[in-house]
Amino acid sequence: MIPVDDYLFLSLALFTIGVIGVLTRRNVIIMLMSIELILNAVNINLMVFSRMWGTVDGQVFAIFIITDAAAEAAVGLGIILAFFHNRETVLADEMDIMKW
Amino acid sequence: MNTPYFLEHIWLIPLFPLLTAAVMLFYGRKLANNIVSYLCAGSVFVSFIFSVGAFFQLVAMPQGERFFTKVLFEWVPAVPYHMFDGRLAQFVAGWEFQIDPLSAVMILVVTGVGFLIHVYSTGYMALEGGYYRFFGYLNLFMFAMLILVLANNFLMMFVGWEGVGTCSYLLIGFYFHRKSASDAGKKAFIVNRVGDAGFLLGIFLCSAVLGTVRFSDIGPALHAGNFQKGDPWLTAIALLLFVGAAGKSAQIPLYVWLPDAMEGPTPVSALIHAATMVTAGVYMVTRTNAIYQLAPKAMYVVALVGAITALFAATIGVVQNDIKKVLAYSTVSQLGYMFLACGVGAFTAGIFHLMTHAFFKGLLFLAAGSVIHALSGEQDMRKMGALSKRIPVTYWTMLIATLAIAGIFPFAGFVSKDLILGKAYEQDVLLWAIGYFTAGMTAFYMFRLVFMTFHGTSRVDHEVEHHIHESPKAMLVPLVILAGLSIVGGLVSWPEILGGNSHFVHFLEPVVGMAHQSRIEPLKGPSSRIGEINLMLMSEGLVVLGILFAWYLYIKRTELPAKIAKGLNGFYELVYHKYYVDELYDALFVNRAKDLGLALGWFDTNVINGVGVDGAGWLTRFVSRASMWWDTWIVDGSVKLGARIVWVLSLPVRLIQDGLVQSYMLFIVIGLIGFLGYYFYLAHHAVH
Amino acid sequence: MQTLNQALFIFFAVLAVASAILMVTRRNIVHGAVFLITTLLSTAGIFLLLQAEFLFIVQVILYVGGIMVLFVFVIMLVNLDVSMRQVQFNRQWFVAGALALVLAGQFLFAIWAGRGALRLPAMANEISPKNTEAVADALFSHYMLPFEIASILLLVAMIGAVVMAKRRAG
Amino acid sequence: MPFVLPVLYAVVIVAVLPLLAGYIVLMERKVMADMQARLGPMRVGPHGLLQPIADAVKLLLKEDIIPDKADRLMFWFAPLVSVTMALLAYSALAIGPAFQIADLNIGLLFILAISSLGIYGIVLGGWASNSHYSLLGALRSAAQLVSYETAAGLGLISVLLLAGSLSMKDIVQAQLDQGVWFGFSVPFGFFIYLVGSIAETNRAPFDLPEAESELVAGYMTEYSGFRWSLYFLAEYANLIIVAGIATTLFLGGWLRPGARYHEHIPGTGIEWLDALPALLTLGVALYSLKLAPTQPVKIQKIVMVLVAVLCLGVACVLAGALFAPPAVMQGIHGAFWFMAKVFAYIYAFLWIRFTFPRYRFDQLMRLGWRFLIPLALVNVIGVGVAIVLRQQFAWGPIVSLIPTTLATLGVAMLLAKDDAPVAEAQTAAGE
Repeated sequence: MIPVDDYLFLSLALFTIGVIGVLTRRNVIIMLMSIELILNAVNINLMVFSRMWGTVDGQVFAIFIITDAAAEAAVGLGIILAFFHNRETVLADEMDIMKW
Repeated sequence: MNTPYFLEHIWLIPLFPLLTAAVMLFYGRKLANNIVSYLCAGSVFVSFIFSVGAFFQLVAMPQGERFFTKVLFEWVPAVPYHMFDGRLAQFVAGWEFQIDPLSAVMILVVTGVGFLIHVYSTGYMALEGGYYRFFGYLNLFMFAMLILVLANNFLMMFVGWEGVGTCSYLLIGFYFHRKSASDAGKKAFIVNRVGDAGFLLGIFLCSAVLGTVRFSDIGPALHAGNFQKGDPWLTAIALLLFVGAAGKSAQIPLYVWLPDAMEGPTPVSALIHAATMVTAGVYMVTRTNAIYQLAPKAMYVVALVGAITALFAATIGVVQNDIKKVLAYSTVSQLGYMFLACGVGAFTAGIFHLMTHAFFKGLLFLAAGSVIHALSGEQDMRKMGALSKRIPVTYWTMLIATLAIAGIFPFAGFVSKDLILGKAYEQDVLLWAIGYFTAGMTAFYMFRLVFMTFHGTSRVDHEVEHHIHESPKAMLVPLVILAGLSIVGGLVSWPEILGGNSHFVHFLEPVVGMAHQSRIEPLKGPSSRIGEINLMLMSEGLVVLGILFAWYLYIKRTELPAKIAKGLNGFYELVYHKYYVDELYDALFVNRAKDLGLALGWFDTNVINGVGVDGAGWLTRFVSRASMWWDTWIVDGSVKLGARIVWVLSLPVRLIQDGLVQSYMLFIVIGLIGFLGYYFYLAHHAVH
Repeated sequence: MQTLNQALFIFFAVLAVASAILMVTRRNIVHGAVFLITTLLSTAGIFLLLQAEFLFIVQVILYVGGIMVLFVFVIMLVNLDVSMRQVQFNRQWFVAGALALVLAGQFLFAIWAGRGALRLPAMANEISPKNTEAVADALFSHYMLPFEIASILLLVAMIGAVVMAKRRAG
Repeated sequence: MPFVLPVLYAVVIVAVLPLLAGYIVLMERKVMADMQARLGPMRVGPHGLLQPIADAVKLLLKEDIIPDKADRLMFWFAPLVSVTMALLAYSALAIGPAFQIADLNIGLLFILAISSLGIYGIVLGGWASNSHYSLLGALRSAAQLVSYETAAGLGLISVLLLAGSLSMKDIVQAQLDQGVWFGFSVPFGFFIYLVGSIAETNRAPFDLPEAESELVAGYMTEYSGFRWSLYFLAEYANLIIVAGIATTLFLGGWLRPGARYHEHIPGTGIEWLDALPALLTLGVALYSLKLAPTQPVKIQKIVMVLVAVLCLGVACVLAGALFAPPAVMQGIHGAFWFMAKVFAYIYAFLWIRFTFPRYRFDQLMRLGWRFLIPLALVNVIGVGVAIVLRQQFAWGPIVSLIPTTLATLGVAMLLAKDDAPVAEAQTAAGE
């Protein structure tokens, strides 16, 4: 019988890796992928808790999260493509037109 | 009891033409000509069938209550108001169809003659542009006219009244690209407005005095309000209504539009400006005879106007050279006859003459149209002559019609006209004399027309000469039918004296019979049979004299007319120019109206535009300049000041904000760590 | 059975974490994508262990079969060789890593503090056949409104993506 | 040991599948030859019966080239992905009431998910070989798969609504209970899935990823020898998979036409259709016996006789099954019917392939997005309505679906009509 903690540790590991990826990698695509990673960590938590309480609510939320991930991927990648068409780069620290 | 089908569905009669009219005016452009003609003529024929059915079912009813109304829906709901005498009344106007002998006769005439003229038009208009448009208008007219004669109250009648006016306007101006035509249309329309104004006032006064606009309530209302004979209110109503009638039926002084109306296509002249619409006035007067019979003065005015119009128009007709103009003036004069009849209280005679007149005058116009058709558009009688051999059918039918209108025994015109003259003689010898003389002139100028057109030597232009041709069957058949009617039309009311029993008059009695209930003595027959016979013989004699005179002038000694014209030059000029009435009206009204328009225009440009609009514009510009200054220096200034301040204060923040997503995320993480740490701190303390 | 589950969990967990690390560290984005796929698949396996078959399928179809395909697409559309030769980590990488680890430590502390408190109920031997229906019921009865909103979100995202990906004329 | 049987099936499938694929290739070549009035392979074995084996040997002996600039890891990895996913999908396929590795309660979704993973094999392979043809082919095929999965999935949903279950077994059972194959009650679902599946397996007329004339062999350009044969195997495995799905969902799975398995007592009440399989195989056996002497070479004669013996054996099994207990009988016959339907479906594929010209890529996309998907949506809605009708008014399973079918037909015509001018315009614009 597996205690919940193992799952939590797993998701924590994935979450941390995702955070590091988002914060440190220059490549925007990899940043996005790391975000997916984070979302997955969240999903694991939802799964395990819904299993713990014996209800499916967690799974429903997971579905919503996946939906959101899909939307985010579509829009984000669209932005990346457009940006790449204009600026010939996918590096995050060259996208600095967000200031003032 | 189950009401007879045709009476129950009386409202269908106007509906058929309306439908086809709608189809024509909306989709007609796409339809082929023959389809158009079948649709339109067909619809009129159907309503003719319905009319016949209704007529017979009405006759089937017992003599006394030959009356039927059908309310389609309540149009103007009951509105209470005070009449002049203070009584409270309801103003109700339903969309209500009524049929009684009078309406029955009218719808028969309208649909019957209308149908014939439709058929005729299919031939006559075959080569004209706007075929569908023409028939659309024509059917619209049929609809309006039927509404007019089937209405059971003034309002609904007024709808029809205006409808026919509009259609006549549209049809007179059918060749709108010709200025004269469109002008004629406008003239007709405007002159009619004058009459309609009187008519409207009459309606208002009627509802104010009698408290009703329903025809079938007028009689009882007169009872209830026991009005004395010659009551001034009633006289006023009658006169106002007569103004309307005069406008519609081209009586002095509002007759001027009818001659010009001849600009329209000939079938139109036949249908609208001879057979049906122009007689609407007569119909209306007859319809409201109950009022008239209580207003002898008004009656006398009607009679006088009618008589004078008759004579006046006849004199003009004598000298006209345009074949349609002659017919037009003769129409005016015949209408004068009818009003004369109404004026002397012989309403039935008036209606009877209306019917016969519809036959032969319609026929005359159609025949004239056929002649014009044959001469490819020529209307001037001086360019005609000796056509009797070339277009025999037209000739014979036209001759019959002429005999009828001249009142030769035993044609339709004879009966009706002598009926009128007989009644006139009883009332007032003077009126009779005028009518009598007019009859002679009528005979004269009508035969002048026939002779100039068909006899003598041909004065036709050469290029026209060699393609004179008899008109197509579609045009000839109606001619023949109408000719037949013009012959036997009189028989329906053959005077007793000649061994007949005037059915028609008796049939109409109940309508004017309201006179019986109201307190004036019924019309008594001619004083003595001898008198009547004498009158007939006298008129016949005069008529024959007129014909002979015409023959003498225009066949025997053709140079004479010019001589005579030269002989009494001034007078001839006067008559030839229609007594300069048009010029007089121009001087009196038209130009004054134009002046008024110019004055108003000047006022508009100089006062309204100059002072009002431009002034306002200048003011606005000035104000806006001021506010602009305020904007730039005060409003913007303050905003800029604020911006500057913020810019200064935000220096340190801008150093952190480097626009890199990841550094922002870094700050998020820092915040997260902070929160978590604070949370743990709290938790820690919660434990202890 | 028990041990089997244990083994499976460990297998999936290790696979997930390992490939996640590789994903973040790889220089070649395509490899990164592949490793992420591996992570997602093993996560799906863990869902299966947690008796969420439907979510397992959703994870595989949507995430692996849909979203990641998109990623691979874009990766192939953008030019790789350049970005492969550039520096992979940005200037703040050290600070960021440190802070991330601090955050992880805080969470770790939290979980460690409450370890053993929560346990899963005994696992049924065969997967319950009702999972899909249960999810559907919850989704379409109790979570109807959020569901609709999510669908609208997807619609908006789709339109946005189309608009952005569309080639500007001229 | 509950999972002995599944493991056995798995082994059988893995062992038999390559052979099957080879023989489908043979079938393909034969059918093509037939349609082109040729004989097709005749040399290797009688009527080329041994051709597949020869091909396999050739492929295995070929040199295995890895391009210089290729990404070795991915290049090695991609084909494995393809073939693995293709084989994995079989674990949920129910070949008969008995022959199934695992009766998942989400069987259909499982198959879809797994086969949708096959795309990675193609994309990665195309990318890894670092060649423009390959990359373009890969992207095309990926786009194509993504687009047509949607349509095909929607086509399947109509059936799921009717069956009310995702498990292959239950779906077949539902068809048995409702007494009609869903292919007949929702023809449009079937049609949509047919087109969708052709596109998903990258077969003509949708074989753009490997359109020889445009990009040599698409994502497989740089592959050769064993890896290439893996792709090949994966492709044909997928072919069988989609055929299996279609058979299960639309053609009644292992049910024999007009099946009434409820009241079957062994040895009695055998309807002649039950006897049909045995008779067929017997006929084949006799025919091949008759052909045997006419073969030119001795070895061919021998092989022909072997074939005859094989068929005879199968015939005996099928006949014997009639007298076995129902379970066994249904198992064996079910397998027979299932395979028969699968091959019929594949035959339809081949037929279409040799009949239709190849689509242009934009036409392909338009067909997918502007025609199939709207149609599929309408169809799904219609099926929902039909189900309501069935529940509310107790209409029959066929009758309730007739209005749906008609409505969908109307919509199809509408779409086709208003799509035509657009197609013209875009073709004119060369878009």
